[in-house]
Amino acid sequence: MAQAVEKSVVEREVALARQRTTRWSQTLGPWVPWLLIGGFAAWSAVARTDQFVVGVIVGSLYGLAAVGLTLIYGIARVSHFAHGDVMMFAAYLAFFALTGAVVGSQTGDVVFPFHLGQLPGATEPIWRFSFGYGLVLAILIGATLAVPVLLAIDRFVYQPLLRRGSSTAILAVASLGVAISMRGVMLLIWGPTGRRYVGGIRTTVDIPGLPRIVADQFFIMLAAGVLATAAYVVLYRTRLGTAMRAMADNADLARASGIDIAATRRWTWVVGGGLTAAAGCLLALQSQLSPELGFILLLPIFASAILGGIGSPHGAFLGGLIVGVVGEVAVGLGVISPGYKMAVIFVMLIAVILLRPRGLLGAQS
Amino acid sequence: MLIGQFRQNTTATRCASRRWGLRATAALLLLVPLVATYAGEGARAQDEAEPLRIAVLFPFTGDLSDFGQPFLQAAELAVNQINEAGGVNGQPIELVQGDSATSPQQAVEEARRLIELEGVSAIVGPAGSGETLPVAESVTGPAGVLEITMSATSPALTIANDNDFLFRTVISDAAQGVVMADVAREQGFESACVLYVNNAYGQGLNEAFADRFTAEGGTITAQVPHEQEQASYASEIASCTEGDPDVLIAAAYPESGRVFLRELVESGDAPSVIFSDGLQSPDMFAELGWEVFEGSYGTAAGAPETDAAATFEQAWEEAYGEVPAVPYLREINDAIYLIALAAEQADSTDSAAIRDALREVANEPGTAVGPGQEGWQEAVAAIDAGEDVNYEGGAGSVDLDENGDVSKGTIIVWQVQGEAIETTDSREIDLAAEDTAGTPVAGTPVS
Amino acid sequence: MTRRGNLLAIVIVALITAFLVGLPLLRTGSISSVVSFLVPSLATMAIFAIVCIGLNVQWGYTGIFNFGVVGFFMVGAYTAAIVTKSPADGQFATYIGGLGDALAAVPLPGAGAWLPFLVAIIAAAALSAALALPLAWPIVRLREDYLAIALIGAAEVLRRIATEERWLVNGSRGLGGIPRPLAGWVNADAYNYVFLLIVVVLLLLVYVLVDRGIRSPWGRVLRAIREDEDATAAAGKDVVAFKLQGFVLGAAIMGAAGALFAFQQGAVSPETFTHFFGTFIFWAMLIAGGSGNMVGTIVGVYVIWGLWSTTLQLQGFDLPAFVEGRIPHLRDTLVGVIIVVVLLVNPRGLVPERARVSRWLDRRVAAMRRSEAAGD
Amino acid sequence: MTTVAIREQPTPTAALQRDAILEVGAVTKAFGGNRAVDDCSFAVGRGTITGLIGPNGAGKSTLLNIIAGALRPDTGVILFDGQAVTGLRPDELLCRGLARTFQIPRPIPTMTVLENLVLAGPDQTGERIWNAWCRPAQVGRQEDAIVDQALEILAYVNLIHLRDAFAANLSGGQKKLLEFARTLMIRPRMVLLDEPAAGVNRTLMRQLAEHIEEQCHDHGVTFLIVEHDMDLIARLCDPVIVMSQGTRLFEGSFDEVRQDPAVLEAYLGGQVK
Repeated sequence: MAQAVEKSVVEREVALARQRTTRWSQTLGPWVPWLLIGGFAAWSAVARTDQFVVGVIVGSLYGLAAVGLTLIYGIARVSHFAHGDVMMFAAYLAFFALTGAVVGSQTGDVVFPFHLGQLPGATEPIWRFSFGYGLVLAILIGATLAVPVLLAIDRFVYQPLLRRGSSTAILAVASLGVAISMRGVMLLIWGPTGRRYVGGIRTTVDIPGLPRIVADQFFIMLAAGVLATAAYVVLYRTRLGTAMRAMADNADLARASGIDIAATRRWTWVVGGGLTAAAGCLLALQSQLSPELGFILLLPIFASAILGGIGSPHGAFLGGLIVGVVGEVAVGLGVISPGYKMAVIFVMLIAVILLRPRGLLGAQS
Repeated sequence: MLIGQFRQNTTATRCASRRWGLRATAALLLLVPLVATYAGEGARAQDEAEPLRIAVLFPFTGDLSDFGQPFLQAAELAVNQINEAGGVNGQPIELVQGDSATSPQQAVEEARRLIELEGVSAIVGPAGSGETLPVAESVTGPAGVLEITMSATSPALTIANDNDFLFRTVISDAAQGVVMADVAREQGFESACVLYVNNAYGQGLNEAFADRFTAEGGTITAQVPHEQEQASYASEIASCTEGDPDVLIAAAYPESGRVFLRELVESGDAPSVIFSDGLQSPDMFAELGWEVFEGSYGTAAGAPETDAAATFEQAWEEAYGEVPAVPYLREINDAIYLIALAAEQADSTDSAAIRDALREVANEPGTAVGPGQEGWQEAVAAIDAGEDVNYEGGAGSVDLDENGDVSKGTIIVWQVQGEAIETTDSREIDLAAEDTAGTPVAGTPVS
Repeated sequence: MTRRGNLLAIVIVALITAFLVGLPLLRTGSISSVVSFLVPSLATMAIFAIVCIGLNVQWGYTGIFNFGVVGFFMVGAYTAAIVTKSPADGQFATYIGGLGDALAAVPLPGAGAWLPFLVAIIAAAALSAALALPLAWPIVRLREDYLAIALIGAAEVLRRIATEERWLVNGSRGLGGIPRPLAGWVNADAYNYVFLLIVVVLLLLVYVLVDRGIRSPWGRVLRAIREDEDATAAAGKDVVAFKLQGFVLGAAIMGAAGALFAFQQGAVSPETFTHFFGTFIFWAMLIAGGSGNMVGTIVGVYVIWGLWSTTLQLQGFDLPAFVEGRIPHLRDTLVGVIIVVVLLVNPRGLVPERARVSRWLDRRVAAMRRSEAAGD
Repeated sequence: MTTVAIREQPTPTAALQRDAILEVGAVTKAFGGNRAVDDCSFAVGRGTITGLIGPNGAGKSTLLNIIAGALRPDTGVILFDGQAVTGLRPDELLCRGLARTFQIPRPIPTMTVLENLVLAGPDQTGERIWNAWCRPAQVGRQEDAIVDQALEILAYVNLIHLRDAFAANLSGGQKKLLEFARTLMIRPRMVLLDEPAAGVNRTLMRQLAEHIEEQCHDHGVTFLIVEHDMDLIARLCDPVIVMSQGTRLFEGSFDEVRQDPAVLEAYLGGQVK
């Protein structure tokens, strides 16, 4: 008798299982987050234009850095807790390239004799930007100099640990050590005081119907857009990108199909690190250079990468935009204190981790 | 424990004995300091012939590191003047440096080092209320060492658990907030918003300003705290200016001021700004562009128009050139003089004795004496003659009440004029007499 | 291997001791001032050792990746403050709690000197644990790096709350005037020694409790989870429940340490509890000393904090201006470098973990070995 | 009730007729778009040694992981001894007497062989920390009993000489044996073995096979064995279930399996592919 009852349980389950494929929630379900996000974006773009614009600018930089993070995580297998400090470090390298300044004493900078600021017309503002071509060069140099530093760190810290079969956690602790050291080096060389590339009030541009936008912010958005597109092209339109994605999917399989693992890993650091470094320089242009900022950036960047889905570059960029906009708009509403901006981002992070751990665009694992 | 011992002795005897040897060595090494205590001699001698040692605990690194060097110059100025004029109890003062690193934890460790290892009788500093409070409560108070802070303005220090060893030569934030409100009303501003740094300093200013401003009939549209390290302050500014206030009160430090003032101006329809003393930074204005804030007002704890203030300024100019627009230099100078005078009066370098004499030399009655070499010589002569002295310092009359606070002080009003910060007004405030608080006393513009 | 490791540990400990004692001795020439300088330092070390034991339970034994130590440490400190203080008078301070007077009035012998503090430490541990449980509940089964970033975020939010919420803990002004345990019973000169004694007794208590826990079947499951969660589950253990227990116990220990820290400092404010001071330092101590080993943890605290203290000593000497103005930065850099170097060179730390820990099993195995040896 | 889109499928009723200890009903599990297990149903008779074979990628290991509670099925139901156990955690299944081994053996590497077994002891009082603090004597007594049991099992599987060796230092076959021994610690009613013969030398394998038979015949333990080694299957298993492309293809004795054209096709097809 009991046997019969149990049998009917099985059969009901079987029937239900076969029915379930046609439930509406399965067809509509995936669209719900997108509807929510799109609705929020549209609403905030109209009702909270100021905060929306700032959110997009800051968010695009979070996004760039998150693309770097997600590549480094997916391919180089490092949970990179030094990411924010790498951003700031690159920004300081660009600062050094531009002004040649390092702190010599407590009272003033020692200025390195050769720097880009000396080039003729390098600091003459272009268009309505506050900076000249010197800064653009400096950012390129800063990003270029940061990459070998990252490669060295990978070569001498992360790779030996990976070879030893260390866990994710050990690598994360190591990257924390790297972060602390980098922060210390920045403090040693440039001191704790905040710096900026160019002083003064920046020119704004008035576009009817939009809030006043600082001309520099156009540059930041443009540069972020160009870099994100370039990253997309590299990842999806080149052999290198194919190799990188293959390695992110399955390193063993990639090795078996003849991909040069070591070279791909190096290129990952070049591409991911370069994006991160550029994001750092642009962020410093938007606000300021400060050694302390690095650690503060960590939460929004990780939130962006996780929101977009770890391993998904375009997801990470989108995640950055969402984190930036939501953070700014939420505190701009005046309901909660601006001090809770990080709390808003934290709540988003937790919500994503719990409700959709693979992120918006991440592959299901 | 017994089980572990048992196992090791029985199972791996050879190995265990070696390990025990190592452990014994480790234990011995750890015992060294303890054993040494009993072998060592007694307490540090508080010899009368010892020179007076004063420590400065300033932020040479960390968030407020910009201030460290000028602060040290102010302290050195006073020490040099006193030493050239004969020193304290016939001995030159020794100045010891400590770095608070703008961190409460390090300030505590440093204070302990200065007291126990450097054997100082008094500490001047640290700069922030967040550091001063733990230092007073856990180090100087229990150890019975005099601590005078020149810049910790939080009202909470008044009731600190300090065994009456904590004093300050600076007036509480309340005074500046009151003057800021007065200035705002005098300029005809009806409504104001406050953008303040979220620490004891900003909070105190915000409260004092808001109370006074509303009492005088103004409207507060928003009170927005901000954090020091932020990529952007757009949302803070937006929340602050949402109610279209006539004036924005900026109570902050240059670190964040640089960023949010720029964003404020760039946002377009910015209201007028009144700055707190933390933003009295020529560097910051130079970077933002002087012309942007031309004519804007600010306040700061400042020098009264007294001989003492003039003496300080003159001495500074002789020693280092122009007096920088850095706050609290006079307060540091006064703190050193007070300690020296009290030590002279007590004829001792013992901290408690100095503390006991401190109010005698700072408050009325007594012959008024001031800073500077001559001032010191007069004071020493008066003390030797058995007279009471009353120190009148560069920052004010520095009368210490029963809590170790000064209630009378001078707040200056400054204005951005051309490429400089000019003092336009100076007002004396007596917080003890509430009804007279903020009455302009010296209403005539200086400079 | 172990012998060499032990030797290295002893040499480093000896070096640190030499610096800790030698530098001040060189400076003052007076042993008694050196001692009175070192006694509070030792108390600080003991407090940090308690925190690190908590972190060791989480990371060293359970493998939970807590980058938010400062959150629990801070919650403990603030809890202790609002339990032991008198009620807020609203003049300069607003906060909830303020049970000190009520507890002191309890009719027990000398209640004022010890009862509020005992209650405070228990409350600090309990609140810290109570916060850890709902926080860890959803995320403890996640990937470890998600957990780490989530805990960084949580600690940041707790710091923000402490800064923003004035009704709760007086906001950014912090809380001063925290009373000290047994302060009424001894005179001020001897107090530092008494406090050291209190802290060391608590350290021993925590040590014994955790040691007993870890050397029991409970600890065996935790270590198994650290090595391989799936295999532990296949051995019939509820992995999530054990991880939660490890995490919550660790958080409670950190909270208790926070309470002691509040008593020692006498004042707490949000600016004390930075990520650097409140989290990274403890990680450096744990990694340097050897995670998964209680003695190693304490050695790590001694070495790193000794180094920290020593760098401060250097300021008493004449150094080039460039170096002098950068000592704290040099020290911060050193902390980071130590973490990396230890992980690379000797990932097990100065005092490596002991292979087997169960005390009952140890005894049985020893007995069997003995009988085997006798049989041969 | 309207039934929608029921595909043609061999009904599981035939299998369910017998006295089954484990029933798998319409289990589906997809990774991304790839259905590793696709509407699979079968039953394992009580007291049998059932083989589960199939070409690579047939979903055998995934199914085993689902049964053992390591993975949660997308749809479907699993009954153990007549009770639904779908989605239960491995430790909850262990309580009910369902143990498993791993394809690549996973003893705790930093623990000794003995410790690995003692760890698996069920219902340990000392696993509650307050007992460890407050009732050490009771914990100690129980620990002694568990150690005795572990020693007994070690002797039984001939690993006693490796009692104090670290699990990390064992050979692959010894690790498999250790895992098998671990399942015995809970006195299981059913054991899932994931490729017990892979990488194991002949001697050890023979030994293992003997143990399996002995446990089955003398103690009534049911075994479900995923295996590629046909010798072992031939020797031990009856019946044998063949899986292909995520679902049950065939069930019968080993001889029947060997002669079934569909099975041959699946294997050859799998190999060609």
